[in-house]
Amino acid sequence: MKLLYFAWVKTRIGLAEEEVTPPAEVATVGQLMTWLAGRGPGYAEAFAEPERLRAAVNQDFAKPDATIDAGDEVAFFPPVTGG
Amino acid sequence: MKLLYFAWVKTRIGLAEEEVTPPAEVATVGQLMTWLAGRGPGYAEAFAEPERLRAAVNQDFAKPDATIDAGDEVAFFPPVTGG
Amino acid sequence: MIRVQEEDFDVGAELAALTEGRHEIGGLAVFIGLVRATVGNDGAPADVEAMTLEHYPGMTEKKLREIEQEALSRWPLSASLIVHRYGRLVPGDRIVMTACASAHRHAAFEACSFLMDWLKTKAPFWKVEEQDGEARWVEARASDSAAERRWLPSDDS
Amino acid sequence: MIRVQEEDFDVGAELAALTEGRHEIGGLAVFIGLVRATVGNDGAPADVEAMTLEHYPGMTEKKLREIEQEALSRWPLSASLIVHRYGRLVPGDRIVMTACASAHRHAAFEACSFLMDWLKTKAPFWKVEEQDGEARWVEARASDSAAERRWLPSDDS
Repeated sequence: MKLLYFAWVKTRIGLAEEEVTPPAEVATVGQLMTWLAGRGPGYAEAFAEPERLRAAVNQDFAKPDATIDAGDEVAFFPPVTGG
Repeated sequence: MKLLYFAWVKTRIGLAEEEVTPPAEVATVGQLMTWLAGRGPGYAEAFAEPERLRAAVNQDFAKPDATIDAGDEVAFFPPVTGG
Repeated sequence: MIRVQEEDFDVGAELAALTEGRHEIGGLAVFIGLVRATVGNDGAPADVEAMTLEHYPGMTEKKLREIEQEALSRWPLSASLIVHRYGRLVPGDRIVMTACASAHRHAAFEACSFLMDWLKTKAPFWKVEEQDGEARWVEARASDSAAERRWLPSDDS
Repeated sequence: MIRVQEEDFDVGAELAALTEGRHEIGGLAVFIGLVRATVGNDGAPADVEAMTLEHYPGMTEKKLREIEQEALSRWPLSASLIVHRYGRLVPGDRIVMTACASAHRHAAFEACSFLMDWLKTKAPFWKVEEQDGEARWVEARASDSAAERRWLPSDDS
């Protein structure tokens, strides 16, 4: 699974992207966030307030209950500020 | 009194502008239209349907009951189509 | 700022001049009116060869200034511009541009739309279209009067 | 048409290309977003030195295409354009332009306003402002979410 981080999520984690293989019980975006939060202090800080984060699965916005698969591209970021 | 004609009012009358001295009882835009309609066939045709015409007195839109004075600039034209 | 002119205008240059050094401006709404090749206002697919805009010099400038002032009094604009051409134009030619700059985009959009609506019914221009050698005066549209009334206070309409 | 690019764009040239030879177009509504010198979204009079736009390559293009398609499905447009920049910009720089061409001006205005409202909440861009050597991420605004909801069917809001 390819993960991408943007804006302050990226700066807190210290990575723009990475490949991960979460355990099989991580089946949704929300479960992935909980799992990632346990990977280290930067992750814990980035995912401390999940309600401040947004996610995309395969380049479409996704809610925490959206399901994820091993081959997905999943991105985490703050609410967008386009335009 | 200076009169100006625009669009098909001008082409029917055959004049873009002229100086006129209407009789003293011509005190409003509407009365001026009636008086002008009697000045010849082009005028009669131009003022045949007064409801299709608009007027301006001293470069502001004016209704038929607007009063006019000897020194005024009065214009007659169809509804405008700006923009 | 308002201008009435026979010659064409350069949209990019006009906008650059309007916003030059004005770093409080966050958004610029612009409208550009072009000569259509379809006859009249109903969009019938017949070819217009040219359109000539006649206007009332003096009154035109006065009305454009009044329309611009009305927009400036209704919305928090940093800058505004109306450029309106007259004379003979062919399909594709620019007729008019309105631009409104504001810190806030909805104010800029509304003010720009307002300028166009009021220009249609309050600026003394008349259009004559040429088709197959015939000249035809373009009639005012009821929909333009309706659009103008959108901006009146409700107790005034 | 949509484009995502680091370099500046030429508004006049973009509009000329959009309408070239399209003689059914009567009106062109355009919005240009500029970097403001005021911090954040509240317009406080403090100086922003620069703003850097980060985006999500791939998803950005996908979302811009979807937003444009939505506008094309809702209004009778002859042409449309979204150009959005990324990278480091300074006050006065152009960030984005949207343009909608239509035979009818109200359709062009509404569609152009819609594009901007949806870009604010659906295009994956993030802005970081530099002030006195400090970098600060710009937060999304509640007013932008409200503006996005203007365009939802009433049973969906």
